[in-house]
Amino acid sequence: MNTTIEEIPVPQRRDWKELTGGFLIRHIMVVVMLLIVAFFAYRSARFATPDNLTNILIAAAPFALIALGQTLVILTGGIDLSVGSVMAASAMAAAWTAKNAGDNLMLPLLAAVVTGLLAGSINGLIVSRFGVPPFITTLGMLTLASGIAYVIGDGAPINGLPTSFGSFANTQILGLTFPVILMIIAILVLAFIMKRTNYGLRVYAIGGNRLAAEIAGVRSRSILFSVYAISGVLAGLSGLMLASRVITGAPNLGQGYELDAIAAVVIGGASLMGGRGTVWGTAVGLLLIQTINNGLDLLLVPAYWQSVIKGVIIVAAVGVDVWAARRGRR
Amino acid sequence: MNTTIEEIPVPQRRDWKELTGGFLIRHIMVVVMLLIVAFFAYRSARFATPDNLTNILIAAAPFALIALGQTLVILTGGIDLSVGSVMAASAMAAAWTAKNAGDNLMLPLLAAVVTGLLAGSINGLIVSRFGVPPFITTLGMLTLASGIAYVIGDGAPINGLPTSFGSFANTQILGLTFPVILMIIAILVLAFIMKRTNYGLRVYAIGGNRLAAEIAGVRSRSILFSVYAISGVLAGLSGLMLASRVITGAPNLGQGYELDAIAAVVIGGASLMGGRGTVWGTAVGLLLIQTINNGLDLLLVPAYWQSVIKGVIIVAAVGVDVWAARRGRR
Amino acid sequence: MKVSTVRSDDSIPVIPMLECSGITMSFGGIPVLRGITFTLEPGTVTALAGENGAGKSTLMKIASGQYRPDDGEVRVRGQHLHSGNTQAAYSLGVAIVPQELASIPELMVYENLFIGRELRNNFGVLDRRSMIKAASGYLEDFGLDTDPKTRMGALPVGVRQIIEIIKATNRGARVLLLDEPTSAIAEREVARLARIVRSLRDQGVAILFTTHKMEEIRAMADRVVVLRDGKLVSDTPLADITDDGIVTAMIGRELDQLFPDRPESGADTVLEVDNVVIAQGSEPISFSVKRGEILGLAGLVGAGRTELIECIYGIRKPVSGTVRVSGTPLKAGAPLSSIARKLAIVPEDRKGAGAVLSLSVLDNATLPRIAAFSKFGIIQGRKRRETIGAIMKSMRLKSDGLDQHLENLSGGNQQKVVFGRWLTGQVDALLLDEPTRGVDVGARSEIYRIITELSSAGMAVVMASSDMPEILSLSHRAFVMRELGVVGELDRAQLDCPNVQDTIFRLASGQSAAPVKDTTP
Amino acid sequence: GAGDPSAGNDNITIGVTVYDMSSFITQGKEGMEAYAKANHINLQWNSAGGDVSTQANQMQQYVNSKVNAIIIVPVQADSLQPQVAAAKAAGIPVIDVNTALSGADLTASVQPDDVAAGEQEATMMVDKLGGKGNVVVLEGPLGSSPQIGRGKGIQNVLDKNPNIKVLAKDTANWKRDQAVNKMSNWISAFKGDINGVISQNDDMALGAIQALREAGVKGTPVVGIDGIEDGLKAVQSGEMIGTSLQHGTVELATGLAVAAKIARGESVNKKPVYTMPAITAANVNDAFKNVVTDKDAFLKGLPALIDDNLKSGDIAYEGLPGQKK
Ligand SMILES: Nc1ncnc2c1ncn2[C@@H]1O[C@H](COP(=O)(O)OP(=O)(O)OP(=O)(O)O)[C@@H](O)[C@H]1O
Ligand SMILES: Nc1ncnc2c1ncn2[C@@H]1O[C@H](COP(=O)(O)OP(=O)(O)OP(=O)(O)O)[C@@H](O)[C@H]1O
Ligand SMILES: [Mg+2]
Ligand SMILES: [Mg+2]
Repeated sequence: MNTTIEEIPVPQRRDWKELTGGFLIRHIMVVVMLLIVAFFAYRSARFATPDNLTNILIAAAPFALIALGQTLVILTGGIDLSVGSVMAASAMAAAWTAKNAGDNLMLPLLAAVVTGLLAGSINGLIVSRFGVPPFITTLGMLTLASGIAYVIGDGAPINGLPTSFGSFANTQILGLTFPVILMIIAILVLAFIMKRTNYGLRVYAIGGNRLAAEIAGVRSRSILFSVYAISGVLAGLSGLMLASRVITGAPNLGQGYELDAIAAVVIGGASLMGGRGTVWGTAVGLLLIQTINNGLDLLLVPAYWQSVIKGVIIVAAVGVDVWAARRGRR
Repeated sequence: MNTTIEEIPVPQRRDWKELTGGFLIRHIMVVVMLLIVAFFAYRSARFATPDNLTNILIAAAPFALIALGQTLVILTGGIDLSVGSVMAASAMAAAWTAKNAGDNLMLPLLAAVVTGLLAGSINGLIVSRFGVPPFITTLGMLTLASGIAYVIGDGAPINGLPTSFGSFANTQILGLTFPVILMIIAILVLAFIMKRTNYGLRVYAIGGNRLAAEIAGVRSRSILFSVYAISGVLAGLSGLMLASRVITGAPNLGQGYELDAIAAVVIGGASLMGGRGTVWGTAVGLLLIQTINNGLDLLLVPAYWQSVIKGVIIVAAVGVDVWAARRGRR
Repeated sequence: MKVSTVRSDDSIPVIPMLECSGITMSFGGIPVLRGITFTLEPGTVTALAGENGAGKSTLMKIASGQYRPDDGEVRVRGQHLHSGNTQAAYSLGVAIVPQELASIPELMVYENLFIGRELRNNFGVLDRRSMIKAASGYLEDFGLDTDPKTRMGALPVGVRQIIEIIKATNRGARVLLLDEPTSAIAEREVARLARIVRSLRDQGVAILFTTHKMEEIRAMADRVVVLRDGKLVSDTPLADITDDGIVTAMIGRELDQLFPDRPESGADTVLEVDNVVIAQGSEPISFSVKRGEILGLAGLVGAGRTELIECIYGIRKPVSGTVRVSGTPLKAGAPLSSIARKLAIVPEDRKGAGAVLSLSVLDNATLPRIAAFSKFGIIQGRKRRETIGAIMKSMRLKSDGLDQHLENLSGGNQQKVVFGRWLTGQVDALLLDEPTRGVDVGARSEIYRIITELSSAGMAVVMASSDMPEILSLSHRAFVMRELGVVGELDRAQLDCPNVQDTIFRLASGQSAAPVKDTTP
Repeated sequence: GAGDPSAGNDNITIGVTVYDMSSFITQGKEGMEAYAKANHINLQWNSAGGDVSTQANQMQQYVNSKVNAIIIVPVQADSLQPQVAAAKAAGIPVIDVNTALSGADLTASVQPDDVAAGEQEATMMVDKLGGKGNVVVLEGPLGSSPQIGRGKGIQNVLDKNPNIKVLAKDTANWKRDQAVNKMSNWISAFKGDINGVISQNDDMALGAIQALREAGVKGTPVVGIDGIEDGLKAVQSGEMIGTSLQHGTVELATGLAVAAKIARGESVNKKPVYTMPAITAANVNDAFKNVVTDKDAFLKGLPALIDDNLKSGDIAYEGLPGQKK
């Protein structure tokens, strides 16, 4: 949303008290997150156990990959609605390959990555070359990829996969399953890229003002293309992880994940107008959502009441953030 | 009319070819639509029959109401992701009332409208007062309203409704069912409001530049509030129509409709940045989508191939539109 | 001529830095450029002059690869510029400061300065420290003490424009295009810009700039190219043409007088500003403006003129104090009530606060007084067309008609709409913030005429401006502002003093509490 | 019911609208196609993608194009009354298959006994636990007719066994990936207290098994319903104590057979009930053959089997050990 009268900055001096308050306010989402954690820990003795924290991380992992890709896309001022379906299509492609390739693990991996890359590249191409709005491009891809997912399975899930297909998601390294490790690596790598490389800076620049970036010699098309491609590949991997965890290929896998991924990014402080947001913010946003999911399950709240509560918390959290941002600015 | 202003560079002679070409290009979406109609008419003898055209209109009606509300919201630069769930919540509220109020038809109607109004007003309040981004606000409402829909039915659909509940959607006037008439009226009224009234101009102004509009005396908060409220009420009515058509209250009714509604608006030429778009455009967009749905069903294309085709057509149609807009500009 | 970087032995002719040949361009069938041909030699500064809408910005956009012309070719240092490709232009060494500023609001100042040519350390990782250090240096060269780690969007337009100039001039560009680089900055910065332009010229850079101010053309250019209605009507060394000659070439007729005579101000007070404190800790401001009086506000960038105007109109809530129009206090933070009290504003930031670019001329002009054009909320089409058509005609708006979207109008013409939309009803007090930013001489004299006419009809005017002649010639009285407070007041007699500019500058920069009162002749 | 009076083997057209594509429906489609080919039936097939109103549109289209009968596998249990009425008015018989369209006036109905299936799986669990222990229940999408029916069956059995305690019960929307997270969280919440998992379908049961495996919990019995490939495998491997076979191929083809016979004016049982056979370690290998390994052969014999079944009355019969003709 564009500026309003209230957002016109007021010039003011700051004293120390304000500065420390400023720190909390600037990281209000972390504070919200901690409050929620504290609440659940208080209500359920089982919440703050290592096992349960592992649960949260495992549930967060596939979701984290798409939220990270989404972060890049949103930073450029775009949106990728297709991630959920691309997950499904990639999972189906991987499952189909696994079914037909036997115990070779490289082939399903390749199938998932290639499917994701393909879908992402088509998105990227259409957005960057033909200037079709990202919302429509990726909505089209959402529909298309979900169709493809069914086409691959001829309308049905792919069952009867070899057990080896489960090793992508269920292999443990240092006590963490592979998706969790992948999530941690992806967060670290992307945080580094976005903060410390000129690629990252250029992504921000394009989202902030594409023309300005172009005039300054930034190849906006290649960069735009790349963020969708990255988002696609991450969705592909995420789909594979999800399918591998339960050793099946389901064409409706990941349905609706896109909205949760976008919510995570926005809760993390990114602006859908582009140019503002961080990888760490997204990480906090997605942990927030997953913690709520997990905590409400532990408290045995029925699914539909969970919806009600989750809706309220998401809006309230972002509301607090908006309020803090306004306060912080003046 | 006295629009001539000194020094207007007299447009160079335009020959007929250019004029007609210009017209076609400016209304490219209508051309695309006609091509699709022609294709279906050619492939299926059933397509261009009055019965089938009525079918398309009936299918379009509930969808039209939410797409119209969405148009207003998108014109202000916002988005309403909650319409699908609000439909469900309203339908459930209406069904619950019908079940308990017997044959009184006013009460279910009231229940649906009030539910929609309430949800829309909450959206409007949060967006306009607290400045929470519309995407998040309405995503929260999506989750919340869908939870509420289940809560109303205590986790289940409401069955065994009196047949009179069907009269909202199945009553015929002048050979058209009531939802179709409602759709036509809604299109005409909203087109008039957006084109010819202060209110319409203000909506466009806010979407174009909220600060500038405020400085020019537009009360942006009330206007913002109102578009979400209108969208909510229309979603409420739409939910009622849908439930009445099939005489059931289903908590998952309207699921995913929001994306199709947004697609209709964008296909109709609106910009998600706000300030650009028309009610007529939306009407064309939604007829396009419904025609594709109907035509593919008639050709017995399997559902998943339908997805694939629909995804491609949506992107291609908007792609053509973008191309035409670029050409038209020079 | 200095051609340090290009071989200049007699056998090989100097390769021009930029050649435009036969550039033709039209928007929606309406020609904007009609066969423009000219060349920029290395080590020269060329001014591109022309009325609003003459096609200057369009030409620059083509030269920098943003637009693809319908016909014609651009060559940079002898190489064909693949049109519609900004990156190609950039890599051929073309830099541009566009008219609508191309800053990236969410990035910090130093990031803006280095985007596209970031400094990296040996590991290929961004070297932020070096960039910040270099950026501070650049800013200092321009006399800015802004922290390079400030968010760009938090800075006022003037500062942003300077940073844009710094950005474009520090990239080793061979061709530098400056589209109205001085529209938002004050004289001190203009002088710095002139110095930088000269030093770049001496390094062999070819520079093309546009401005609506004759003094700047005189101060910086070697040559002037004049466009009129998309045609190149004059291309001469500056020495061979007079100011009047340029103006005549631009507007196709002679301009009689830029500043009209000032009418007498009236007796009754219209606008009262009572102890308004703009921000915590700033000095309270009190004054009143009479009917027919024009009050000028002078000051350097960031002095708080814009804030004061915003406080008066009610866009910004002051810390304390009240504003009264004809005795009635205004509600702070409610522009609608200000409009009802017959207050009008022309904001500084046209794109951000003045115009709704996606709306038509007609709609923009209707917006503030919409009630006057409607019955029961329904707009009366004919009435509004007639009223607004007449006003826009009186303002000599150059457009394809009232339905043209504002975004397709040249900057100066947009300004006319933002101004003209208030003329549909009575205005008691008019607040102007840089009213002629980006407006050509012809239109400027129109706007001056309108301001004086309106004031003579009884309107009180408060006008913030960085254009010194504007303040000096139009105001009955002027305030000098510094640090969100008023630091000096000059009456008409003092404004006529020959050393008044110096006095204002010293007041504004806080150099000395120069004796103001005793300069009366 | 009304119908095309020209009996015999003339070509007839039957319109089918299914709630969505699922493995069950895909299986069923193969069965229907096999039966249609053998009986001169022209099948028109549309899927509603989980949306009632799309299904209403498809009904309307079939009515407009005057098919000889409509088979509906409804999205929503109690819905489409006006559309069924419109079909009836046009003289077209409507048959609901797999999921009930209560409230509407249907020509015939081919339905599974979901209550019995729920009772069957709950009984397996109760027997396994010796009538005492804590269970969790994974449900289908709330309000779907199988969820209601199976839930009722489970409840019937649990009511008779007060020593079986339900620790938690919630929906995982038939999905494996949702079930695995839900189950993981329940394992966190109840640690070692969960003695058994009753899942309303196999997919969710398989998700639960995965969650148990991840938590390192061994030997917790799990039951499901449907007999999908992976479910049958899990029964073979002992990870599931049993399931109930709802063989889409048989069930949907039976629906088509009933529709065709009505359209041709032949006499037929209009309310046959599909009672899902229990699948346990004892008969799982035979079931696996019919469903997976020898599918092609099974499809070949299907048209004859269906016609036989309709005569005998047990439409779920497919020659598994434990089934009687
Ligand atoms: N995108 C566009 N679509 C249609 N018309 C346009 C567009 N951009 C510019 N024009 C028209 O082209 C003409 C030239 O515009 P341009 O911006 O080049 O003028 P200018 O000389 O830079 O004026 P100014 O001094 O006001 O900046 C104007 O009449 C304007 O209305
Ligand atoms: N160099 C700077 N760096 C950071 N902030 C600045 C700088 N210059 C000004 N500001 C901030 O901008 C605010 C107001 O600037 P603004 O442009 O509104 O003032 P102004 O007097 O209207 O100047 P002008 O109209 O000439 O731009 C000041 O209060 C100051 O805090
Ligand atoms: Mg210009
Ligand atoms: Mg200012």
